[in-house]
Amino acid sequence: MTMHIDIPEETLSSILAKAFRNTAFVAGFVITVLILAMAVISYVWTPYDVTRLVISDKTQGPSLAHWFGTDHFGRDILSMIMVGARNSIAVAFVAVGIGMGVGVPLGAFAAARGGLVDEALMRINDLVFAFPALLSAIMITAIFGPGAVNAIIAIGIFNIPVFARVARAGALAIWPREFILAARAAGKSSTQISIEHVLPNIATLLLVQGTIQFALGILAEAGLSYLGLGAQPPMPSWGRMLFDAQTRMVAAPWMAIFPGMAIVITVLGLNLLGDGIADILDPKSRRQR
Amino acid sequence: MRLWKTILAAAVLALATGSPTFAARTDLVIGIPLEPPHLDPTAGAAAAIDEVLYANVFEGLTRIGQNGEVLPDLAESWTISDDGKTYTFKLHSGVKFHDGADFSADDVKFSLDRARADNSVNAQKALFAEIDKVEIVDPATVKVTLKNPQGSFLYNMGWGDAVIVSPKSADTNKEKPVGTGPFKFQSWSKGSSITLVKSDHYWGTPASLDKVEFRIVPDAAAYVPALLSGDIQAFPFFDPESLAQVKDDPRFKVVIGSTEGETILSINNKKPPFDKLQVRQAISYALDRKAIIDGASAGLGLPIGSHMSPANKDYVDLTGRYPHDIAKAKELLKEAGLENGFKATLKLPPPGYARLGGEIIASELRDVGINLEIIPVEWAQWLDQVFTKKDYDLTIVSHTEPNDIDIYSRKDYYFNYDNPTFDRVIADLNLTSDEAKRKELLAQAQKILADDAVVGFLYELPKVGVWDAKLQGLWENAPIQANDLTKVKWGE
Amino acid sequence: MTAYLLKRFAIALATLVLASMVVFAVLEILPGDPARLMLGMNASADQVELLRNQMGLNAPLAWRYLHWAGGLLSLDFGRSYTYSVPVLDLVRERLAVSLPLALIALALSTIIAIPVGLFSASRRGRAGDTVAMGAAQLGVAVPNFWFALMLIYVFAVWLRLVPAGGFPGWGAGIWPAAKSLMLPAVALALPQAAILARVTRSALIEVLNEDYIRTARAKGLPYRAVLWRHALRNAMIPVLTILGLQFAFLLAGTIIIENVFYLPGLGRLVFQAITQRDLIVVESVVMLLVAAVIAVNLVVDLSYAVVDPRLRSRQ
Amino acid sequence: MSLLEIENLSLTIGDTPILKDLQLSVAPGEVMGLVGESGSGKSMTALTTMRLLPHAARATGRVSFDGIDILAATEDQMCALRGDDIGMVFQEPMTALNPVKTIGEQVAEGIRWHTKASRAEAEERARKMLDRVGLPSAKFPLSRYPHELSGGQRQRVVIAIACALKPKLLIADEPTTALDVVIQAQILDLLRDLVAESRMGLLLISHDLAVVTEMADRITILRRGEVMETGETARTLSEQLDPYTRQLAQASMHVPARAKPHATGEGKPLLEVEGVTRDYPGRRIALFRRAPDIRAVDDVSLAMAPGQSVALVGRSGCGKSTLARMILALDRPKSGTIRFRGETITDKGEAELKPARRDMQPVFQDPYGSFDPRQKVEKLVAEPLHVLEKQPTRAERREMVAHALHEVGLDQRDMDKYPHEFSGGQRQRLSIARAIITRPKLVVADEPVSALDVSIRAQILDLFAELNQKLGIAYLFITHDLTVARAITDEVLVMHDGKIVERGKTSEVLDHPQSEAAKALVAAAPDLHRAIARRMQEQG
Repeated sequence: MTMHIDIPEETLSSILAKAFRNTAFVAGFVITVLILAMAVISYVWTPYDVTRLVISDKTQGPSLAHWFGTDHFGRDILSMIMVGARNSIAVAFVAVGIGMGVGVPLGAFAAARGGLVDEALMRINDLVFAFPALLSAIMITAIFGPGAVNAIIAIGIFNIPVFARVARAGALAIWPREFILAARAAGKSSTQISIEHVLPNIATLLLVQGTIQFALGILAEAGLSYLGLGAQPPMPSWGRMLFDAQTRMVAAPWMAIFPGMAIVITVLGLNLLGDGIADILDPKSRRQR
Repeated sequence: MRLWKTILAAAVLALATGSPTFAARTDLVIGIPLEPPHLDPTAGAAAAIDEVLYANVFEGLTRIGQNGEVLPDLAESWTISDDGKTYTFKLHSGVKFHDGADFSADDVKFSLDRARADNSVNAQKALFAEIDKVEIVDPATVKVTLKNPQGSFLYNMGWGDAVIVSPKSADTNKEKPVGTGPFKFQSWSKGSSITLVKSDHYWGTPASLDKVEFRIVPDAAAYVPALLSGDIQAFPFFDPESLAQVKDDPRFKVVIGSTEGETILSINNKKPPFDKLQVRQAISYALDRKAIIDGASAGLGLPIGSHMSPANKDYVDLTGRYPHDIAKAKELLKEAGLENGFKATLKLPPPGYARLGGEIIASELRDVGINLEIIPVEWAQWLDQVFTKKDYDLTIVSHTEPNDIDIYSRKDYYFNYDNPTFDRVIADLNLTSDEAKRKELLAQAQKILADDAVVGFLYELPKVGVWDAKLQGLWENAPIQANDLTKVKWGE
Repeated sequence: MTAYLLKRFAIALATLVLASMVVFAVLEILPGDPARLMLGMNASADQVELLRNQMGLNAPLAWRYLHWAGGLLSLDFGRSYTYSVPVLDLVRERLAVSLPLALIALALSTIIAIPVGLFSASRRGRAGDTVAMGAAQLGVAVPNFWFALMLIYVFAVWLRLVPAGGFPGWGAGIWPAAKSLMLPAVALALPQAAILARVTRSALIEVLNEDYIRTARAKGLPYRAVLWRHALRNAMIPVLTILGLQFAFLLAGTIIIENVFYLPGLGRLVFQAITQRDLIVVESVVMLLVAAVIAVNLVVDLSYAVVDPRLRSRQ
Repeated sequence: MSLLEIENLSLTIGDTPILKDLQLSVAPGEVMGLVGESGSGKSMTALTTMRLLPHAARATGRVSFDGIDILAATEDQMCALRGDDIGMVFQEPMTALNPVKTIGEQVAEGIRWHTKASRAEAEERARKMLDRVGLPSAKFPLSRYPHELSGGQRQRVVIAIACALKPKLLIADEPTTALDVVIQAQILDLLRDLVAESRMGLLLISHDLAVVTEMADRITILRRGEVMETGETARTLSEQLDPYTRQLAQASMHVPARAKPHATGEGKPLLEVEGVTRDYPGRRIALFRRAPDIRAVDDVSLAMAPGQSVALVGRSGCGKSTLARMILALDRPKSGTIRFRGETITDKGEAELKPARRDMQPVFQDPYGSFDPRQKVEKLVAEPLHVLEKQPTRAERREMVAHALHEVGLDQRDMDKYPHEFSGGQRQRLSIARAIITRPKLVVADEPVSALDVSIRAQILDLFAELNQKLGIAYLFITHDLTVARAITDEVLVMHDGKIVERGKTSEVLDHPQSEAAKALVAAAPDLHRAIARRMQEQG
């Protein structure tokens, strides 16, 4: 699938000016920064200690003492969301890191080399894509035991083919450009060219895809921990909180609403950020969905 | 605009009428958490098998009633020899299996011999260990001779694993169970439901329900919506944590009963530092049973001090032995040379009492310096790692079999507990059938387990039953793992 | 055309064989012994060994792989350890739930998404577009199991219009069965519709910038005719790609929704099989799903050729 | 009353002004030429007439067509006009047709839409129209798809679509710019016949003065949205009253002053190419059968002396670019050898090629595509230094870049800017700076000026000439434009279907070509001198 890339022609200052007029970017940026701040603060301070169980004030509604109310063990839901944010973001971020770290070089290499190598990589990509992602993630966590690390690996593996495909499509659109021929005429090897010329030009594309996979990672982690395969107690996770809230929906609806909102807002923020970046830096590039 | 309104109204009406009507009903849908692996109670330990089939489809010589009492079943009456070794059972006449085969003494001999044979796959083979020989006196009379007198023999014959099967259908019971009960098997769609219908020629008082469907609902989260929407009318084992959603709803009846389930924090007695008595006692002191019951079981269930359910007549209340005392626990740890605590793992099987109880206990033990890493496991992994390979530090499980205090005397049982004096008490118990003597021995056994703090005794698993208010006849307690529907009917 | 067809078919087959090896290898290292699970707590070690032999668990690795793979071809997936019933019957029962659910969800998603995508592409930048895309943005962000919860409590518990879960089986009549699939299908369809709408919109906007659209307008066609006759068909390829991905996801990715609505679907069958270490079921069903995904991709590839003549003649 | 009358038309898109008080008129049967460099607003004039402007466009003034006020017309009225009374032909034939519809459908669609004719009737008329534009039904049935046709053939389909309903006015926006010289001549003839046949008014838009002179009765010169001059073609271009018109005309005919070719006296040839051939695999038509290989370069031999300036001319697709790439060792020939300064380079690995690369560098066609937008000029111009044995230090590197920039007439400070901060002409200067930084012996320039506007093209050709004098660099110019070859080179090689059909002194070959291909090329190439002379006779 060829990618139409019209390389933008702006200086950094004009990009920043354009950025702050782009509503999607601003909204996405603000939300993402808030969530990150919340996660970072949680290392230092949370309204209540999430590891302390106070069974006496179990399932209390939102109040001045507990803004988001308490859960079935009497723990403060706001604190758990803050610490849970740390977990969701860490899992999704590292998973995207794995996807990019392995996928992008593979894709760029396949585009540079072409021929059999390209064909082979595409077949492996098809193979990994053929496996249902969620089901395989469950198999992986079932085999190696649940936990945040295994969730990262499970989600990370399925990011690799996505980035490989995006990097390859992007690189294939750059290779026939004339400045690549000029670089070859200057005697540069295909790896040097990939690093110096190809990667910088598909960086925007990867950044945008990165935010999307980051958002999908958050959803995947929530799904896994909903099934009890993500981070284990006492480490709180949003998906787990939703699972616990389910049996108490009618009696304690706040236990489901706030973690659910946290997931929605984080994913929304990341997607808006991705849209914003795409519109600003690479208006005509068609983003992979 | 008017056209739209009529279409919308019609659609809502069509949907509404689709929901179940409430005429005088003879059908019932019961929700059960686990799906039985197969339908032959004599070839598997899974509680789910008995929950569907015991007393409904299969019957034994005797039957255990709602309060744990032994009642006559296929055996109308029996006489016991003076030395307590020979039992002569008088069988009901005119009894037929669901496939039309006649029931007679041959079936009893076949069933008992099959269960105690060497290559038998019966999960409770120990129940038949004392049987010496089974003789047919006449088609309606069977004589069973034991090697030694066994006080609990009649009770044992009431277990699900001891039901009477016909040689013709024994091998296919796993798929198409054939018994003598008031209901006969109709269909089983895997992962979804098992359906029984009224048996047309039942020897006893016929059941009042025509059709019963056991709907498999593994996820506690789905219990409440199913009840509220009328999909399922009864949950004999409801999730205590979801009670808050239904307890004030007039449409439903909440019945709290008792079970034989001792919920315990099992300890691997051979694995250091748990081999030291002070460490085990420190753990018992650190446990706050009230908080665990409130947090993991919505405040339902009685605390226990040893391996006996308060519902049992021989129960001795030893909960006072280890009151919740963090200072005492820390002191004991210091004695054991572990004043700055230690790390250990806590493996938790799927049920709610384990997963919720585990988090509370981990937090309580953390207060005395014992840092637990929680490892959730599925039943398959629990059986493999904990039960068979004993590769665990701590775990939480509820032993729901009745009268099972003798498990602490079994050789390679997963507690890794070996106490000759305790074994002797159990051995004596098995030989005596005199009630007073048995009560005294059971009290002694319970005291030893408490003193040795073999495990952390938590609470008796409550039987939380929730069903339609108009439904009558369901059991309040669960002395054995069963849903006896023979007396169940829709009242007004 | 045939060259394009055969090449895609050969690749699909190679991927399938490779996948079967990966599945078998992965499941061999799955801890836990199914025989012990079946016999429960009190069975002795030799009883477990007896059962292991009966189930052929002790046979050499290669033999078991070939036996299993051979079986796959003749649709004999072997017998399930836990249910001791041919896996094929199990799968057929579960497919009767998963397949219609996937199809209804896909249909719902497509019916909603394509018009929305078309609408906001033609009104690019104006109010209609921002609202539609804002909603799509939200749709993508909602975890479908959370949305399912909300649906249950509104439509099943409060309004009591549709059952809160469970599946009465097609035997109980088309209408009650379909009704029980309605909420799960909506819960699944929402995020997919959101994604599909965004893709349709961006594909259409891309096409509307092409030169041949200007030629068509210069021909005198009004905007609406240009959109339907020229733009839509060209935008089909990216839309088809996403539809293919979505159907594959809907078939296997519905585990959580099946759990929330306790539907006896394929996803839950595999999930329970994993927890009960029922290797034969896990292997067979995962292979079935992988084969389905590969087949769907093949169909999508072929549909490219139908939509775009350039692919038909290309090597 | 003329067919199309445009009076003081002003147009802005967003807040950028495009047209200011434009005056233009086209009479029935008359060909009006609209000439201007890129960015002069000529295409926008056409789109305003067709009312196909982007949302943010605001037009004021009067545009009347056949008595109808275009600016005030409703969209439905415009839809009735477009394709029926006003036809339009666009610049880029490769993307002008809908790839997923057959050519028959796309021609018939306009007919059915306007005349409500039946499907069969519309297809019948479409068939006739395609024959009329030179696409006979034998080779071009209605069921063919655009991707099965060449650029020229697709432009004929676009013309068929525009003229299917005998419009009163035909607007042609750069109809032949993207086409090969020979095909360009054929398309222009077709347009001339169609216009004459049904007395259509033709508004011909182009940046090529020679093309407009050959075709147009009257001419309007446009610069930055303002009309500089308008009038009879011959008189306007010969009298050149307006200074901008004079500058434009002279730039088109400019020939840089070249002193005696830089004789080096070194006997050894700089470049020797012997018997080089290169094939491309044919398209796969069936499972195991593939169309026969296409021979792009067929047994070509040539030699170049140091300091020599040689042109390689031919129609597009004749293999000249492929040959250039093989000379630059960016592509390997199937057979034959290439020796550069005595060293054969066709069999060497990338590492061994480094010394050869030091002495030969390329210059490319597209000023916007030949620079990586993410890097500063300093790094881009210094890229060839990568080939040097001893890598220069950062300071030495900056000094060499500064020197190269100075030689091509750019400022040292430009070193820290990004490529997008330069105009097209300046970028081509950067491209040349990059080529000469390693003091190469040979520069291979592939269509170096064809993407530039006329006035800038002249400056760049001067720069090439100057560098040849000063640095003794040999040039191999690849071009389809004979005026460029004539202006800058001593020798010329004419290529056709992969073979070199004629070679010799540039002026001799181009004034009286011998081979068939060279003759066709010279005849078809628009030449401003010839066009003005012929136009003068007609208009007296």
